[in-house]
Amino acid sequence: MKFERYGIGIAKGMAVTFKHLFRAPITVQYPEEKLIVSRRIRGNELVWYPDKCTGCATCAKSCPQGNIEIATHVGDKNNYVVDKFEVDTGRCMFCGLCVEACPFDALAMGISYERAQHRRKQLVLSKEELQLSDVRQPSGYARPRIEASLPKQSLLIYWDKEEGGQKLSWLGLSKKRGRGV
Amino acid sequence: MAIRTEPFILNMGPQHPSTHGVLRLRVTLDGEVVTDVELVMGYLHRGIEKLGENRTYAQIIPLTDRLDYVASMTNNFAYVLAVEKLAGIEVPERAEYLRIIMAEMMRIANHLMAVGFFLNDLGAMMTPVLYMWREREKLLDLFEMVCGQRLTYNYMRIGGVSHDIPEEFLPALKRFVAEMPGFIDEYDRLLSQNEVLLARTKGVGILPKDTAINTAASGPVLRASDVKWDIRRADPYSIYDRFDFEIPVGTVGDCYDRYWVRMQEMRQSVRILEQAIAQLPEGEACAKVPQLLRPPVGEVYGHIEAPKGELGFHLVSDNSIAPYRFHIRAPTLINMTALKDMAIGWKVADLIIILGSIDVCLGEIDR
Amino acid sequence: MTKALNGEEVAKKIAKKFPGSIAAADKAAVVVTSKSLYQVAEFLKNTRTLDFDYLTNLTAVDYTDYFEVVYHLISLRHNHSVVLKARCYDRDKPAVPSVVSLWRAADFQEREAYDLMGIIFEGHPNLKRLLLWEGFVGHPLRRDYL
Amino acid sequence: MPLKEIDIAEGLKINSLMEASQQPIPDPDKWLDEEIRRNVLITTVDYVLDWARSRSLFPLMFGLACCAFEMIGAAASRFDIARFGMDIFRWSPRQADLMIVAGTLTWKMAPAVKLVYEQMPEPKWVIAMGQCAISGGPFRESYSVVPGINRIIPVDVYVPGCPPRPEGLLHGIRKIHEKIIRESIKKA
Amino acid sequence: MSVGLEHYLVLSAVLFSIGLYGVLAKRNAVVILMCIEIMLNAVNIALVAFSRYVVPMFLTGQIFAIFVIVVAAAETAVGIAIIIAIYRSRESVDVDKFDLMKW
Amino acid sequence: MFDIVFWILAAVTVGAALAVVILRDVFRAALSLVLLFLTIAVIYITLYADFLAVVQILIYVGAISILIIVAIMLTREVWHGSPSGKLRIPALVVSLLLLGTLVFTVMSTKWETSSEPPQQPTTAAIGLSLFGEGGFILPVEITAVLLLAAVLGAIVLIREK
Amino acid sequence: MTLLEQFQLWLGSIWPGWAAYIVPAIVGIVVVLGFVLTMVIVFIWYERRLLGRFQVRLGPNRLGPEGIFQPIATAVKILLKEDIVPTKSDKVIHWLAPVIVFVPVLMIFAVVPFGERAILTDLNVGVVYVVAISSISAVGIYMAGWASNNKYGLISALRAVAQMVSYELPVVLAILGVVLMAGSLSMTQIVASQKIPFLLLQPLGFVIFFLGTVAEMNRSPFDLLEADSEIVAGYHIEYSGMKFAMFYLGEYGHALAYSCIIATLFLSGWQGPLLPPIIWLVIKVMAVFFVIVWMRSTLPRLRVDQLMAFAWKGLLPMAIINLFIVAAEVLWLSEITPWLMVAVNFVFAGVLVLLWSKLFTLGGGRVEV
Repeated sequence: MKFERYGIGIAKGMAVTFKHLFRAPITVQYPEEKLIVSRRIRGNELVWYPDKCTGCATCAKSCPQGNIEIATHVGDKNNYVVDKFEVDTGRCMFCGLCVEACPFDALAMGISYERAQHRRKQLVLSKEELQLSDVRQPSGYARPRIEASLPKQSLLIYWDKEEGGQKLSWLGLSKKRGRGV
Repeated sequence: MAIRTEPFILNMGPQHPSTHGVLRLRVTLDGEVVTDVELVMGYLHRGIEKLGENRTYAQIIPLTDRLDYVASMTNNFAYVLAVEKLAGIEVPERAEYLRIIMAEMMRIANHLMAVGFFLNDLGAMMTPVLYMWREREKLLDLFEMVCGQRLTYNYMRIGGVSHDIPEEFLPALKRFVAEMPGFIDEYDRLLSQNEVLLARTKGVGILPKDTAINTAASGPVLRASDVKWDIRRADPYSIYDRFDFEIPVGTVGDCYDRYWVRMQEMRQSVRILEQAIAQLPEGEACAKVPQLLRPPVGEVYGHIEAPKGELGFHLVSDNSIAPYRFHIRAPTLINMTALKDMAIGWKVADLIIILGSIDVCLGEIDR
Repeated sequence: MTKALNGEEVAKKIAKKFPGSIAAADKAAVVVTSKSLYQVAEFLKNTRTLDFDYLTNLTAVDYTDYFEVVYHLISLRHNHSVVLKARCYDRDKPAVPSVVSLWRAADFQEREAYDLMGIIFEGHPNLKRLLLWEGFVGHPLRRDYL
Repeated sequence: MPLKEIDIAEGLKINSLMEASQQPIPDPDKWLDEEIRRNVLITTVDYVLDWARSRSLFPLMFGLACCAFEMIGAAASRFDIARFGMDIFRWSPRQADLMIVAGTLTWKMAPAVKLVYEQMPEPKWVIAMGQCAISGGPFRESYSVVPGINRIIPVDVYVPGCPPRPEGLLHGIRKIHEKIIRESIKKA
Repeated sequence: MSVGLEHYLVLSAVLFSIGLYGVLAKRNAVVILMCIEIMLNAVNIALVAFSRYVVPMFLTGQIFAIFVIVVAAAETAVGIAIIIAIYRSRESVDVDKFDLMKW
Repeated sequence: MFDIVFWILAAVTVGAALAVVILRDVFRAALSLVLLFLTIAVIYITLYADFLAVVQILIYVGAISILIIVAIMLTREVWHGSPSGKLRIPALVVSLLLLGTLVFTVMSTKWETSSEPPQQPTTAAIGLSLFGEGGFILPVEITAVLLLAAVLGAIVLIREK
Repeated sequence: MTLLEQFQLWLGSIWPGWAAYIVPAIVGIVVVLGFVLTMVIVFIWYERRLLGRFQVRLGPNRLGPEGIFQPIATAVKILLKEDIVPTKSDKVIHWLAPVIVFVPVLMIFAVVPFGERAILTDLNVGVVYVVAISSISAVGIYMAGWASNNKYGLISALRAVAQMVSYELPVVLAILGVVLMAGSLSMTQIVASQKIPFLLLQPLGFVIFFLGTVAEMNRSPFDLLEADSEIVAGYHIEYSGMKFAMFYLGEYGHALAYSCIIATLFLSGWQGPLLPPIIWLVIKVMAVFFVIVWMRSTLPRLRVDQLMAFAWKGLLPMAIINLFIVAAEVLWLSEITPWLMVAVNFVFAGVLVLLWSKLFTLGGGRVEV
């Protein structure tokens, strides 16, 4: 192989990297600033509405892994009362098939993705833990009504925040810095 | 002139930087020259084929995501096409277009990774990967927008796609399509004429045309060896016959050609995306399909041109809700057959870039 | 568009050359006896009008009373395809001849079929487990494997 | 042929490991219940040490499957794990502190994981990233998949998700930091 | 008695003797080569010491030493080439086995 | 002060030389050879030959010892060790006799040492006497030819037929 | 007379002789060591941040202002990590290797001039001393690769030997050009004689020296010793804890040392207007290191045989020709005007590079086995 191009190729390549030195870094400084996720995000949890659920177990049947454990007994008004509704989020692959299958909109994907735990047991969510709360919000996956109420996703394609993109600080200096644990 | 030394066996992998996962190579070396390669795989064998026999047709779709995890959308695509062929299901027009858009976006995303990690194997200290990852990140944003996940999409359904696209999707995609050729040009400037890259890849790991055909190599590996065979053209599935695009082919089949073919295919994919966006019709995104599909007894082999090569699904139905037999024709597994021909006589460093130029994905090889 | 050749017509051609080699034939596929598989494959590969130079897919299906090995063949030149099948009825030691010497593409796929389905490909240069490890009991893709 | 013998020996190793690890190893989580009671003398040393350790974890690249791509995504420009001082990805277990097991662990791979874990010098931490690593995930019923890496090695932090987003992984890493800060020099 | 020429010469003699013993007694060709290097270095010490103590205004001794170093480099290159060539045909570097004139 | 330095150096040098001869592990023997070269460079410094010391490190440590280590690697004789031959006792006798003779000669000779200060710095002086007028230019040229011949010879020997 | 000697002389008047001899030495060593360690820390931070910026990301920025304390945390952590010695390794050599890699790096700084008289010792063989000392590291790397009893380590060690020995020749020849112009081997003399930086006077020599030193300090695109995509971590694959820290610091120390040498030999060292000399030196060193990081962030790695071919067929002949040209110019041109020499040299450098691009092949292809 000859160096027939006199190193022009290398020079061009070096120029490209040099140009990038003056471009804004695309980094999101995660713990302090967070991306707005998709409105249809399938976060790493499920949200269950006990009032809407009839205990029909369609979700459990549609789950590819049989991961939803549901136990019911017949109540006094000839309805099913849910005794146990348990999802092992350490096993669920968040495919969303259960949410799509639910005929009463009683199950939704959650938004949050920060669900790391120190203990394996903490990943198994009981029916109390699965309910709607401050930290457990439903996403718009297969739920168009919720979807419409969520903020727009921040996209990397739009470089400016005004257009709906993520914020880029040109110099990339860190202004916000938490205690950093 | 070469100093002959005693051969020794080097065990590369299963945890090695350049095996793109958990591939293991038993390399017999003479000095630094490779005299024999034995592939040991199965370190990611998850038994997807067996699991598929116990799941309904719809429940298999999430599993196919995890085959070639760099290009999950095309796996979905190939699978649903095979099932639709088996059950004879008509797909709405809009869904067809959406599928094509997703598949071509996926192809760009995959080739970005293939080229980037190929450069990483060449030792370019992550920079090309990170530039290309930036573009891939944009695509992942779009995928996330339509189906809520960044990597395992579970988007296609038998008879269409799971959701119609949100209204902010098309403007963003148009912007991406407009910007992307500029970025590809930039990568071209960064890489394509770089003397070091040329010196490392030109003439290295040549796969002759007849060997490529005999080993049933597919995808960019086959096309780099000057075989104009692209299933999108040779056996048009879905609505690929409506688009105008070229099939880039290489000349000799060396690592540079494989790299070059991937770069060109990205440009062609951008072209297809442009046309698909322009032609996208209104309508339903999914046909009415019974939740528990029971296809008639029979068997079908559906194949598509996945980014890595010919991805085929061989399904046998016994008219139950789960397939009787579910076989995946994984492109990279079969592309690997030719690795030995390409690698013997080259140095360890070359073996690594040859492996990188095949663009392996272990999820698909081992299934 | 890849033209799928009618199995019956291909079967007729094969039968003319190798009488008694065809076990069954329908529109979709040609089923040959496992004894004559290698000759038929050679014939399909080397005949000018057929010219199947590209072995796309090789797999095996367990129909509980017999195993079926399926070959999907394509001719890149004529752009047509055919499905070739062979059956073996022995459950303990199902065997078909290997086609690695014709299509090297069969190398890993035959090893995979051996590994997961337990079909022995006679004449394969290196027939050992591909995905599972030595010492794994059974062949998981058989229907009777739990 | 010697290669054949190597294969058989490896197969035996896999089978014996399979038999030996039928029960999960309990999580090393006692520290969660303990209150922080530290010797005055050691405290400063502890503080400096934990400060250094938590802020410059060298992760070991252990991408097994899909999750590896989100792990690389976390290292790539957009999420840039380097901000936490983790930009030096080591491939040699000897120099790593944190093993991020990203992806499905099969029984065939298990001896390698165990070996690599044992090769890492103390103190070391393990993140199980993704459902497959936590519990086998979608492939739990499969004949060749380890149902959770806590059968093989102790896990400090479980990051659920299939695969988790890069932010999810970063959150898991911050959980590891939390643990390191609470640890005392005596244990290490 | 402060250190003078004699000390260096004795040191040189000791090193030379050790080298000689190695050359005579050792069977590994590479080790023999190493012992030859020791002997050459011993000679160099003597040369430089003479230059320092006997004719300090001229540097002839040092120049001789430089020549010795150059020759030693050439000798090592050729010596190692011979050893490797022999090793290739005989699979050994044991000098006791180099008893044939032809290899 | 200077005496102590000399004695330490002498001890290290002799020890390293003995290690080269005695050690069974060839790789370690080669490393003690490197140590020997380094101490000899320091000995040169004590003799006011600074240029020579640097050359010693550059050529012996930087090139020759590495060449030897590579030869050890390529011939893979490390595991066989470095055994002594049949001639061990005669060799010991011969070298001890030689040592005795040399030491006796050194001690019994009356050396005519000069008390002039050594020339400093040496680099320019060496250059002048090598290349200057009335210098050693002819030997330099001959050495150059020798080096060339050695390189060619080495290549020819290593080359595979 | 250097500052240190002056200090010694002054001390000799009030303290006994041995103290006056040892104390200044210790003071000098401590000062230089302080400079080196600070600069190494800065270098690690600088490279990580700069590499981040080249790759459109941020790099470490959370520890202290803009992440400047990051290398300190890294260093503290590595130092206190468990030190593993593999069972089958050669314990003594395994222990010794990092020392032998690290110490010569520090020894180089003995002859780096930080100011007009601020130098540890003004050796009259300064430049050759630098080359000689840095060649010792190769032995250390070889020992590390050998003692680890790891095949990757061994491959890396073999590569180290080939690479370092090969690139020593062009480096020395390029230095000779500088020496011819300066008329001295002493570093202070070389700096003093650079009215015009030698970068302008012999651009070709600079390029050869720069590439050669980048190869000697094993940085991309010549980082074959640690080529992590091929041989994982190379010679230090089995090292952990303190010993790994020594390799790690040694790597950056090496980079710092060679950046200092390049700045001294070709960029007129500490000389510069207005600012104090040490600042000028730091600025120049940073500029040199910037280029090194820039190359690292852009270029793919060469293959072993290409690397050797580049040294023997590319750099070595060019260095020889460069030496001839410089010698001729020193003989005939230097009296007239230095600027004519600059012009002539740039023309020569251009012509030679163009010519060599045509003539020279990187060699190495498939081997029939």
